[in-house]
Amino acid sequence: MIFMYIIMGILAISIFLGAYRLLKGPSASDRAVALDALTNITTALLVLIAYLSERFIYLDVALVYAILAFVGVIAIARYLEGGL
Amino acid sequence: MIWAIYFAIASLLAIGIYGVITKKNLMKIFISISIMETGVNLMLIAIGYIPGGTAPIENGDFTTYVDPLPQALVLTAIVIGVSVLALALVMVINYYEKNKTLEYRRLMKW
Amino acid sequence: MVIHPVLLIAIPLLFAFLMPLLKRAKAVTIIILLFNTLLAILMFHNVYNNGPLYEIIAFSPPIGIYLYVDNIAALLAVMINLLAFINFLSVEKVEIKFAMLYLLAVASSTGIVITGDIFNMFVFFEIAAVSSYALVAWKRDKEALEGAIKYMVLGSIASVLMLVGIAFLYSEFRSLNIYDIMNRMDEGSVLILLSFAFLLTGIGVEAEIFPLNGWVPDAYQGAAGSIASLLSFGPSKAGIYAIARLLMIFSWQQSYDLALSVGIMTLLIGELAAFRQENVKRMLAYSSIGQMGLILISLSMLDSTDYAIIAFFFLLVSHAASKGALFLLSERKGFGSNASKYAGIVSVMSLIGMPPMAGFWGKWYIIMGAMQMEAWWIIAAIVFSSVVEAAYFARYLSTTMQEEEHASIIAAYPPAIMATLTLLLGILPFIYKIATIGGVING
Amino acid sequence: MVEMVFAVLIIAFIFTLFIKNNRVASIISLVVSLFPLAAFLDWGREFGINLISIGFENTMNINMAGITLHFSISPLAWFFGIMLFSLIPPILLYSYSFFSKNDGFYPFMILLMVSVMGILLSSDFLSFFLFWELMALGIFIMICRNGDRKAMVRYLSYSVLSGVLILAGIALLYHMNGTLLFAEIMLKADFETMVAITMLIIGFAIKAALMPLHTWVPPVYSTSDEPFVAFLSGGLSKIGYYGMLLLLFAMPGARVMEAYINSSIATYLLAIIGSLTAFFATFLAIFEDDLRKLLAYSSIAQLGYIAVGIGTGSSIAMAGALFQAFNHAFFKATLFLAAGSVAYRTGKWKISELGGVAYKMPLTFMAALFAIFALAAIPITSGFAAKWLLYEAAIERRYVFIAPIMLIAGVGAFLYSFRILYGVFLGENRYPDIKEAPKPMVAGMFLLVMPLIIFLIFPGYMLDMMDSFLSSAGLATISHSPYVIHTTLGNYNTIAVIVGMMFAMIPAFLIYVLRKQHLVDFEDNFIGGEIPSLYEHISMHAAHNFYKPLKDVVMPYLEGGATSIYSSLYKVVEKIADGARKIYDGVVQDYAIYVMLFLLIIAGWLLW
Amino acid sequence: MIEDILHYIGMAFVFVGSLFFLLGTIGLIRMPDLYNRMQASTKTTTLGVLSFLVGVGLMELQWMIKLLIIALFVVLTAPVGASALARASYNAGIKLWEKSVVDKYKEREEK
Amino acid sequence: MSSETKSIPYLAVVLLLIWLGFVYQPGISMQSFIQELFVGIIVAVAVTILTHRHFEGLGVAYFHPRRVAYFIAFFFVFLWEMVKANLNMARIVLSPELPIKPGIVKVSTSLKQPAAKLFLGNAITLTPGTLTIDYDDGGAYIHWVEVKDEDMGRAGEIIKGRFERLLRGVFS
Amino acid sequence: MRRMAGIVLAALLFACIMYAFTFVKTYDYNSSDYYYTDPIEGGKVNETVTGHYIENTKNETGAINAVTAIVVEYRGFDTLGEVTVLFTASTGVSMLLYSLHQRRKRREANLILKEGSKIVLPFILLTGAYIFIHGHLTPGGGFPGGSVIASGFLLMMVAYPKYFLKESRVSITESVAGMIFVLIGMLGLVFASYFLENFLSLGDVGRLFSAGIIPIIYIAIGFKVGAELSGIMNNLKGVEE
Ligand code: NA
Ligand code: NA
Repeated sequence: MIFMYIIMGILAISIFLGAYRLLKGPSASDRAVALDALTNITTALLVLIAYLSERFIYLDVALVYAILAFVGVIAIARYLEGGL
Repeated sequence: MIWAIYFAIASLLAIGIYGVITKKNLMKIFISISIMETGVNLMLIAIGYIPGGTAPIENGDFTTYVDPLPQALVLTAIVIGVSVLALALVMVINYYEKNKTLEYRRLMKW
Repeated sequence: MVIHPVLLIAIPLLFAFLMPLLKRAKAVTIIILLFNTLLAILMFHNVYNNGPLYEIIAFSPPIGIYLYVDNIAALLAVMINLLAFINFLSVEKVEIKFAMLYLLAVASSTGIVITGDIFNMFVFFEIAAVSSYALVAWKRDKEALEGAIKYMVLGSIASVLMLVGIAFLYSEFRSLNIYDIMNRMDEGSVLILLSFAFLLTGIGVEAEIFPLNGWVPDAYQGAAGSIASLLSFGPSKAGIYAIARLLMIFSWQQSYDLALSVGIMTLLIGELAAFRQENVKRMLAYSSIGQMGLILISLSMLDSTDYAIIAFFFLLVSHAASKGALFLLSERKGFGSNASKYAGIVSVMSLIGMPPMAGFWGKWYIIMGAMQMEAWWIIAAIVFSSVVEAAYFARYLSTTMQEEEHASIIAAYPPAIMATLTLLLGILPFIYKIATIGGVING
Repeated sequence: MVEMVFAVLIIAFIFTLFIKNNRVASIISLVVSLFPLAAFLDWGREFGINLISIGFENTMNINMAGITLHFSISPLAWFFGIMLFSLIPPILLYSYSFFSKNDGFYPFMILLMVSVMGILLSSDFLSFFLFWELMALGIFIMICRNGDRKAMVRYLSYSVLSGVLILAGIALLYHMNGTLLFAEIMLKADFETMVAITMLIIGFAIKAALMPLHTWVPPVYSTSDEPFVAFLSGGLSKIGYYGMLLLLFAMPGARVMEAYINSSIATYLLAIIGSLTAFFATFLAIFEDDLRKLLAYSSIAQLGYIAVGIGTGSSIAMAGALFQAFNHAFFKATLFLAAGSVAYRTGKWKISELGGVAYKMPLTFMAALFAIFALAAIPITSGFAAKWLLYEAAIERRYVFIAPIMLIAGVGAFLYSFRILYGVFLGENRYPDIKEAPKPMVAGMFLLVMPLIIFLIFPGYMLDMMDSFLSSAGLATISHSPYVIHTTLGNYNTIAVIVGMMFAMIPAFLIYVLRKQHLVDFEDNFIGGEIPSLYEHISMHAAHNFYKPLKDVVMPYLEGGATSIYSSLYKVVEKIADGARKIYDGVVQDYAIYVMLFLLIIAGWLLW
Repeated sequence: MIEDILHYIGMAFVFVGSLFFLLGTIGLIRMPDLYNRMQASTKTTTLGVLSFLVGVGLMELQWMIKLLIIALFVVLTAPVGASALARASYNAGIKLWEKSVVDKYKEREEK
Repeated sequence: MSSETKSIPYLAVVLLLIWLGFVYQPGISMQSFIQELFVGIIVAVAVTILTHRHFEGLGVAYFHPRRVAYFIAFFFVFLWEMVKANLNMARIVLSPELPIKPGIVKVSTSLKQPAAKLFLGNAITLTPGTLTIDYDDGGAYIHWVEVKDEDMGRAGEIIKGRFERLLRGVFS
Repeated sequence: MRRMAGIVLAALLFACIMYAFTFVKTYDYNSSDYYYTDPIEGGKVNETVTGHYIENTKNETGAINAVTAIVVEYRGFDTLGEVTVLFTASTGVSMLLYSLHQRRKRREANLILKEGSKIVLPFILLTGAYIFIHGHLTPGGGFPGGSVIASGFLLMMVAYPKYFLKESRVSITESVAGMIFVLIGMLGLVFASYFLENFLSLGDVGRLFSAGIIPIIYIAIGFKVGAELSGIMNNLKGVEE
């Protein structure tokens, strides 16, 4: 269990660092990059939650999240370069 | 723990209403409303939360589930929020086309 | 004969979904609305003879949702569908999407009225609101957009507040069924009180009560005549009925006092604002606000006098029909034809409260009720607002009478039919029977 | 049978709505208007006056589930019915030529007949009110036909104020008595009854154009069609007094009321208001250049006398009031129709633009002349009898304030009558090319003059008609024979009066015969040392600024009158309204603020 | 027995994965310009996810298939996202770090 | 039937396999599995019908053992490179003086098929230190944290490593 | 001024909500405090609403997922309304964009994105289908499934400036799916006694083919939501030239 706390602690620090970049920017692209990194971390976090609650079906949440996050990042990217 | 969530809910609602009242950019107004919606969705979840409960999907081992009803309500509320946001977006696009600005201006005189 | 109120909602939804495939939007919509009107009338007949009607959906309440139709709800269903039908006749060029949105607005307004579940009511409110936003913006010009956006901002805030109210209510009762909650309601705990405040504010935006009705003038001004008309007899009336239900749930003296003071403010401010208004639709919108205040006053007397419910009914119906007619007429500068003149005068007279139009009975019973309660300020407010109302409506008539802008037959007759309805509601005997819930009114 | 009359009228109403041809519509409505008249004449036997015998039922109940409307005839209603319904046929006859097409005049005249009949026959407050408002609606639609904004706004505002006050009064009476039937309502001398009565009387006073509630009258009278104004002024304005009489003298508890009337200042107040109305309106009429407005003010003034009669409350006063009402109905209708005829031919309304019409329209002039005599209460007319009764009542009661004021107003009436006579009909012959009014119009006017002549000679018949009302109201009847009225102060003998006043006719006759000598030089046309300016020289007219010196003295006091009080009140309301309108400033963020404020305030209030 | 071993290996993977997250986000903070941040963060975190997913799969063997599918998806999409974002930023006018040695892309733009 | 069109059934098969991966869950019964398989076939075919046109022109040919072998080789090489490069990146990020020398270089490629280019680009991107920004006719533009050589050919050798050769095998 | 008002009102709202939360009681769905009364029959019933869901979802609806059971069965009417809201919004969007012809130049995406999205698209669609088909067994359902499908199309639209969905196909999908939902509700009225009542056999709980009408409705919702969201995006993108 201690192991899991450690993992969660690391994830929390990572999320904190990512969030810092997300809020600080300075450019919109920086925020997008931070967001991209954060979505990866969040996907992992969702899997971790599924593992901790021992619910196999929660993995679907992570799957859907990964898809939506990807499309979201792409949409942001295309918006930034005027492709929308 | 639950108080952190309560705090987040109240903050989201307050931030949202602050945004609606003070922002001039229409898009920001609607984003503020979305923030409020997020707050209220979270509120529904928080109210349905039962300490130690997990998702109300039967798998034999668990005896405590959280209240499933608010979750169903939140599902509905989210979809409604998205719908309204989509429509708002279109309205704003149209508004922009007509007025060439996203700044909210009063056009009608009384 | 078994009546299924759920069809009032399901059939329009089905055909709204199917409209893009069916193509013949106008014919389909007219048939559906007519069918719904007949169904509503049958339903009313049934309710009137056999008492309130329940329709369980999927599971019996409060586990599932159910529809609960009493006298007034049935009447409102008839009113909304009938007026929607008449109003739709006036639309000359029907686009498919317009017809879809129209049907959805009508079905959801009916849904608000007949549902017995608070969250379901919220969902119907959202359908009504979203379709109204789109319909208000229908003309796609600057005014329409501005009106729609304002409506949208306030409507969205309202829906958030409504949800907060529902959340508090749910946390207290762990049930969403209106009648279950009503049965278990006793003293107002903090959460219940707050829930009432949030629900009242949220629904109040839709019901156009002061000061939540900032969107009203702009939306009505921006919308096409037939849409303004729809808004005035559809969602807004359903909203005020929802407030009636709210007062039934939270039936404390405090709530009624609140409704009374808000009602009087709404009445006075609406009428005064209309008094100085030159734009016709805007004036009519303010006047609607005033009328909503009057209706709210009648609701505030629900607990104290038997007249209140009758007054409520007459005010609601008369305002719906006559304001509908006036909004339709507002599409043109002047009345032109005799039918329109007739419609204009009868509708105005009903709003002012002249017999034998239905509006008169509203004011009559509200004054009777106020007398019974010995609430003089209500009468004073009504006297004052009536005179103000008369002044601006006379001004309105004097301009519209002079302008000769002729309309096509399609556009000319629906307002006249609505006006006739107002008149008939005032003079036909059976109406009293419907309205008189208890006992003989006159010595 | 009552049902039948109503049915005929309603059918005719619907029928005439769709007839475009003026003559057909006119004939239909003329025929139809005879039905209620016949019914009322028939009902005379109930009150000891057998004129015709048809056998109309005189009660009717309409049942609408839950609500019953009760109708029956009462002596008071009968008197007013005879008065109003005999006005209508001549007016309709007149209209036959007056209008060129049927654009709503006839159907709504018929609707007004329905409403009048309903008001008069109703014996409960609900039906009374329903028909009262139907009348208000009919009048409004008539005003709408000409679409004058000021007239419409003022009329409708006043009418709704009146309606709502009456409604509130009725509701209060109902609340106290639990019934709406006239026969069951007991008026008590308590505060609430007084509030109810006050509200009702204010409501009625608006229709009766009592000052200061009269300001709707001039714009309405001056912009509507003459035949309608003739009926409005001659007939419908009396319905307000019918209401007052009904309330004060025809309800159970009238004994209480009588005691109250004798002691309280409230009705004395009515008399004072009536006399002041007569006084001020007379002056306004004197200075008015628009013929129709002059007649409007004159109407207001003349109606004021009736209020004096009701307020005084003795049987002589009541007789005087009713007599005055009856006379006014006919002479004012005649005058409006005559004015209509003049305008029909000349197209002018300004007295300063008219003149010498009598030379080409002698018949119209004859009718108008007789009406003017009645108006000015020159003793050879029935108008004198009525006013004589009123003076006498005031003197008998020792109303030291009212009697002199009425006398001054009487002199004033003479002054403006003279202006009509001189400015319109006599003087410079400005319209040498016009013709006499069409025959139906002339016939209509002469039919209206007839009753004036009848009651000139037989004032006793008039008192006969009032007797049953007076006795039912608990007042003493006045002893009389057809020619003579006996009162405490002396006898009024028609024959003597007529013979005596024949001499007064001579100057009038001379004026008419020696008309050419009256084409005066403008230099002669000033009174009191006022030097006419050079501009006035050019368009000088015999009746121009006729009473200028008097006007200069009186007008400053009149100008601060009701109209300006109302307009400043109106300005205040406008300010408040602007404030209300500014709440809706169009800024959506502000609206959001309102929503939150509302939420938080009610939340706070509820939690308190 | 084998399961226990796999479990511990899984834990190691999970731990390494989370370290990669940490690494990536540190890079996100430390790197001087957008492109370098992207270099540091996007891909390190992607590897982190992969490692994490495989680790959990080893700890809970029956979940492995679905976790691998998720991993496959992430591997396929993460570079696409990064590439799209990089080009978008370039097109949106985000400059390279001033100490950058070469910019062939700019030369191509100028062509 | 072109080789492109022949790849369509493979799309369906791959989708079905993924589907089965989705629906597999601990303790699934045989009957359930058959139901899922049945539905999966329908879904896979439906999705294939909906999307196959996008696969034409992509250069994805049918499965040949040789190609699969190349792909597997590519995959492991890629994994190895990725881990290696990530460790390198860790060194850079964690070293206090931040030893970087960034820039955008151009790298030519002999790969023709769009899918091959995609895989190459992705592989390059995922190995930290390099990031594919864009392709044009001449080759790929790559952002490189430590530019070791600005020359197109030599830089390509360093960056592409073994990927290009393996991918050529996969997509030949 | 408005800023001040905003701060004050937001603070008050915050305080109000926090104050309210101090009164929120921990819910125990076995507690008699929350026993409901039957609105039709009247009288207290010895269970709570939530308790009923937890206890009876499986045998009453055949679904494992209580949320799904509530969304599709117990409160299916809400869901019909919810679908309608989305439908309404999508209709409104297409109506309002009907007049806007955006012909602005869009930058092409790079090869990696273009080809990448082609390859990812089938995977995303498959996932979407998986999610809404298994709504009664997993946390998924029609709405997330539909959103995933729509996100697939969104990806294509974003990657290709000229990629448009055929308006007619989207609209037909929407219509048919909506029709199926309502018709199933009505069949409940015909074959059982209530609108939306589950008139099919519940089957073996936990299998794919179980829970009667729930998967059918969820599939319809999935298609409908997918079509509607895609349609909204399609419309937001502009009008096909
Ligand atoms: Na990603
Ligand atoms: Na679900």
